[in-house]
Amino acid sequence: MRLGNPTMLASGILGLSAESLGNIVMAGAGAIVTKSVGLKPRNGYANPTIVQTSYGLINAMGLPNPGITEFVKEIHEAKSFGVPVIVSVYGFSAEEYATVAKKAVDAGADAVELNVSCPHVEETGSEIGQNPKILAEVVRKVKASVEKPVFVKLSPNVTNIAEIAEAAAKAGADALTAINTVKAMAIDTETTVPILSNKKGGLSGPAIKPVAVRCVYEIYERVKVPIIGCGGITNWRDAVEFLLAGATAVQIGTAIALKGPNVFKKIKRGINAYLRRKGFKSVNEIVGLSHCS
Amino acid sequence: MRLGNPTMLASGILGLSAESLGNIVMAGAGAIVTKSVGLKPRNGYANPTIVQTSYGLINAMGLPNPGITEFVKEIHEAKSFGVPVIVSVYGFSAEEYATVAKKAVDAGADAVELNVSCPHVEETGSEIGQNPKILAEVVRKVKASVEKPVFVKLSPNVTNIAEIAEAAAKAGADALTAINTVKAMAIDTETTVPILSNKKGGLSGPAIKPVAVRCVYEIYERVKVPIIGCGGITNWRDAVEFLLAGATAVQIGTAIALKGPNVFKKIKRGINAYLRRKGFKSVNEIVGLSHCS
Amino acid sequence: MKLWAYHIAANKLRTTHILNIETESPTVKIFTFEDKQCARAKPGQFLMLWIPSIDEIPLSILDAKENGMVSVAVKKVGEATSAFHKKKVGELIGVRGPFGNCFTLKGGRILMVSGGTGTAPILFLAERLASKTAKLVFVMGAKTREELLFMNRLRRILGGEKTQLIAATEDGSYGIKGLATKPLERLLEKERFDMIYTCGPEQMMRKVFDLAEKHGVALEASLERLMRCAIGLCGSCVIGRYRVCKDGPVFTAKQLREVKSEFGISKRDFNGRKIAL
Amino acid sequence: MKLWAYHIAANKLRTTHILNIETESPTVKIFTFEDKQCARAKPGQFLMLWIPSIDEIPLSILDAKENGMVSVAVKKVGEATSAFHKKKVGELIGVRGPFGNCFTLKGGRILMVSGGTGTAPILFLAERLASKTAKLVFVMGAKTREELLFMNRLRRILGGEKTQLIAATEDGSYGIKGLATKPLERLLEKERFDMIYTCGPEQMMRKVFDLAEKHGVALEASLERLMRCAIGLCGSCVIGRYRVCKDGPVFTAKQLREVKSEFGISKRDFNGRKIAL
Ligand SMILES: Cc1cc2nc3c(=O)[nH]c(=O)nc-3n(C[C@H](O)[C@H](O)[C@H](O)COP(=O)(O)OP(=O)(O)OC[C@H]3O[C@@H](n4cnc5c(N)ncnc54)[C@H](O)[C@@H]3O)c2cc1C
Ligand SMILES: Cc1cc2nc3c(=O)[nH]c(=O)nc-3n(C[C@H](O)[C@H](O)[C@H](O)COP(=O)(O)OP(=O)(O)OC[C@H]3O[C@@H](n4cnc5c(N)ncnc54)[C@H](O)[C@@H]3O)c2cc1C
Ligand SMILES: Cc1cc2nc3c(=O)[nH]c(=O)nc-3n(C[C@H](O)[C@H](O)[C@H](O)COP(=O)(O)O)c2cc1C
Ligand SMILES: Cc1cc2nc3c(=O)[nH]c(=O)nc-3n(C[C@H](O)[C@H](O)[C@H](O)COP(=O)(O)O)c2cc1C
Ligand code: FES
Ligand code: FES
Repeated sequence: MRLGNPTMLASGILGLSAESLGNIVMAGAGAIVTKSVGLKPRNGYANPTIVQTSYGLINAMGLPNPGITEFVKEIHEAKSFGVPVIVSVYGFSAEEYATVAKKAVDAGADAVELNVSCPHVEETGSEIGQNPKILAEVVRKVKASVEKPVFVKLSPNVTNIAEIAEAAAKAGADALTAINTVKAMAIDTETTVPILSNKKGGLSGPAIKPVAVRCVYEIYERVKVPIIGCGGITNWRDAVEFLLAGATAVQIGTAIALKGPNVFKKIKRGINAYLRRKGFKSVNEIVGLSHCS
Repeated sequence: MRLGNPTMLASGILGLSAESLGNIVMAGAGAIVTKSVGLKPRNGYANPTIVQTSYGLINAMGLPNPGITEFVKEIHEAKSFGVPVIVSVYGFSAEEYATVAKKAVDAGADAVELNVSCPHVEETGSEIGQNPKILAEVVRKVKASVEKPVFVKLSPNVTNIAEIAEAAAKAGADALTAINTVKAMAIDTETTVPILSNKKGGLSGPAIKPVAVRCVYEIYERVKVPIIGCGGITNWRDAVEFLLAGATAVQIGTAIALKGPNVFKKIKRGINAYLRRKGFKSVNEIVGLSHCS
Repeated sequence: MKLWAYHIAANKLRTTHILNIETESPTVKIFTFEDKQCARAKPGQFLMLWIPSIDEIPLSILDAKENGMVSVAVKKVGEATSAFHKKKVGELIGVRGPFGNCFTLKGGRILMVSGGTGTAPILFLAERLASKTAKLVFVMGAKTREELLFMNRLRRILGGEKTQLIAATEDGSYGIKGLATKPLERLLEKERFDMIYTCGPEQMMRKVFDLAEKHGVALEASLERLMRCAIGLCGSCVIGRYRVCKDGPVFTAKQLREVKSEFGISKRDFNGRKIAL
Repeated sequence: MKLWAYHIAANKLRTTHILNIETESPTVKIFTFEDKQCARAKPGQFLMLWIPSIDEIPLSILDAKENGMVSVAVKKVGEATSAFHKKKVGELIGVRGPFGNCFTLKGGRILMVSGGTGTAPILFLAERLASKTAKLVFVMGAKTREELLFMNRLRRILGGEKTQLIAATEDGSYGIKGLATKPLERLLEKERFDMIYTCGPEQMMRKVFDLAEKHGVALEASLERLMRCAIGLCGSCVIGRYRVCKDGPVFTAKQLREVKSEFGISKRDFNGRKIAL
């Protein structure tokens, strides 16, 4: 899979409709990742599904999605935008992951990203991404059923992310995305109740960037597969920091709310200007460079 | 142990000298926790030991401390300030924890807090706080050697903090402090090197508050021992949020750099005004209140 | 960094007490509360209103006063709005916002068309705009007489010579019998308008749009879609390539032409699937 | 919230290129670079200078110009300062700051006493203050003639009638033979001063302080302690109840009286233990 530039849309951000994915491509993204899609439709949780904190967002959407059968037409349409389309997939069993992944690839997905790290839906997400054995089985089943690259999106809510990364890589993951949101919550002091209808959710945005950089750095020390950095990137400096830590590409989510979709264009240009100024010929030359020191 | 008010100084903040602890008492803290002290002196890491990020700090001091034998005189002096003195203790084995704790209590400590969660020193801290079995042994050994309350300071860098909390509680912990810093790092893009001399460190301050609140909430759901909330508290609303989540007291660290030592007084007053306005008679009435909804 | 921190912080949820409740119709109540930020809102903007432990719903801003007072008109249609209707003065609600863009404030010859609670933002607009217009015709539709909203306030603005208030009820209990779009055809044939502002049921707005296109009149319509984040991130509210919460809720005729296959026809469900309106 | 975000952000590490290097003495070099924030520093403030992959050390600000240029004078004493001395123009360094408080800018009859690189902040002060003083006497000490710093710049400020420059070298190779404190006793007996400013080796400053106390003259001294965080959090830099990085580095005679048992006598080591100076 080749990217025109190392920026991608993160999963769950405007990723439910092909047309809004198209907008993100127009805004400069090198690839797009869809909202996580499962076997059956899900309505997600009641509002509030998002809390705006001072330095990030906490969300517990509850994986709303129309199910893969319905979603196939959005994948078809998204294929026309000329950048790789990565379909994010979740399931409640290894078989479900494999079934959904296969349907996504049959519909034209250039890769699938396994969401094994959603911090707020039970029985999928974290329960899988926090357990190297279960995770390995999911990855193997998906690898056996699709011929396209399989990315695994990792959770930071683990004792040792490098260990989980290694399990995914050994099971055949073609790339690792790090990180999904950090489990968090907010309570309103006046009403004394948790704000999110689901109570707990996942923190994204600038607040988690130092945690995400550390995760990428630790994974790079341990495994050889490409890493896609994600978490709190809002400008080109943040993106370069992830590349230096060991990521070969980056995903951007919350920054779209902070700076608008053109953040992709700005980051892309900023990275290029940086490479030129520093005399590097390509992104590859700086991937993992901070480990040399 | 009785507190005049539910605010305490967090460990490692100005906690190496009795006189600066005295200053914090003057500034309104209801109790003070010392810097973590071990059996032998440690110089800590070379600078940079701290990175100022936009929404918090990343530190890797490397546990500089003069060792418990030398520190005894600071404990003696700190006793004169009229608030409980909690000595934070670390060790490289259960025996070491017990030895240091005993010396601290003999010197007058009103309680000890076991630092089993330092994210940047190998073989102590996280390695212990991330493993329920090892942690339980440390707690049991310390409990067997001192007659004062034993607090256990938990790491957020675990898959399931409630499980660790339960192990500590079952082993006899009298209270649980949550949380220590979140493992993080920062890389300078111009020089392409990690900034901290230790490369990785721990994130504190406003950025981690939503994570800390979630940890306290999860622990409260699982164990019955008192919880001391810590992480990113900078104003009374933050403090109340922790109390509602299940904490009976709070610790404050990074906010001292942001708002000065008088942050204790302001938070104490703010909590009192809140209780009065809402018709609560004491802090106890709001501890864990958000769980009722 | 500083700016974005401000940006997120500026929209943070805050709680406030309900200060006044008025019954506007059998199904609509007006709630007033203080909120400095929403008090700076412009006509067309909306807020997210949190009914603690129940739901958070988008509501158009009806009034935003310099003294910090903000009002919303809420129609009881389901769980959240029913729970809201049960609230008493003094109870706490949460507010985020204001969100979205606003109507342009055009002078000249203006036609406004509203239906149901869609009247709220149009009334807000009319009150700000009335003194600047050469002509102002306001067409409002409702099922029945007692569901015609804000009639007193509208009569106050529309008392002058160059103004006109036309009401239509489906059951004919007041004004013209039929839909709000009924008097429009004749109005547009008879008179030249510089701008049509509309908010209400989307099928109604679609008809207004088709008429405006036919007569070559500029138009701005305020749309509704499922709102979750309200900050342009989650994609729940999309119509075509637009996010209603961020690129809207007010759309121009030009934009609506782009989304003709959806506007007045379909929307996205809670799970993101397109369903008929 | 907004303010603190600013506060932390304002002090974030940034990298900048060394623009100029001058050799001031066999052991001291002056480095100049651009840094908008430190360029607003006042005399007495310091910055944290990062030598990438090596160390981060506190340095007094020597010059802070309106055009954004900042200078520091660095004496080679160990690993970090040696690595710094090896840097060339164009290489990158990191900067945090400015930190700490500053000297008060008193007019009247002023006595300044400096030793070694402690001359840097005092020179900065002298340049800002010279035009406002009724009398300005500057006493500088060094081991030997070639370690007397900034003599040319000092002569420029201290050329006037109401000014005086007194140099003392331990080996007598220039000026008075002996410590900088030697000429002080006579000066203080002969003349009345409104304020003494001092920076240099702490034992020297202690002597200056004792003399000032004896003669009842106000004094401000800039202290050095082990700096790590520089933002008043880690406690590495404490003297008595004060944090040198935040409550200092400039202390008044009144404050120094409180810490008499430590000032010029002991400091805290890397592990926090008190050791003799
Ligand atoms: C920009 C905007 C402005 C609005 N302004 C007003 C107003 O001024 N006054 C007013 O009474 N109503 C307004 N609404 C509609 C109002 O948000 C819904 O009536 C309310 O959410 C219904 O909630 P419920 O739980 O009572 O009903 P439910 O039974 O949950 O839903 C009834 C219908 O309301 C809509 N709805 C439900 N939840 C949402 C949601 N989160 N976002 C959008 N629509 C939803 C759906 O179409 C649903 O079928 C506005 C909606 C939008 C998008
Ligand atoms: C507020 C302040 C202002 C200063 N201004 C200047 C100045 O303008 N010019 C100048 O040359 N020097 C200045 N210093 C001293 C300078 O920071 C030290 O010389 C330098 O840190 C030595 O580092 P090193 O690795 O070369 O030496 P090392 O061999 O590591 O240490 C030599 C000695 O330097 C001191 N030192 C080392 N690290 C630190 C540290 N992190 N913080 C404080 N002291 C330390 C200790 O006393 C140590 O014994 C200042 C110090 C402070 C606290
Ligand atoms: C509103 C919202 C919805 C999200 N939905 C998904 C999802 O469906 N699948 C997934 O893998 N990650 C999801 N995420 C996580 C993001 O893809 C990303 O990992 C995280 O937000 C960190 O990146 P950021 O700080 O750039 O937003 C979601 C995040 C947000 C804010
Ligand atoms: C500079 C610094 C040093 C710290 N040292 C220690 C320590 O020695 N022992 C410990 O248990 N925690 C230590 N901590 C963690 C704090 O006690 C606290 O758990 C953490 O900073 C989160 O709280 P805050 O956001 O209020 O700072 C340190 C934190 C900082 C910023
Ligand atoms: S409501 Fe989330 S993008 Fe509009
Ligand atoms: S250097 Fe940390 S408190 Fe002064």
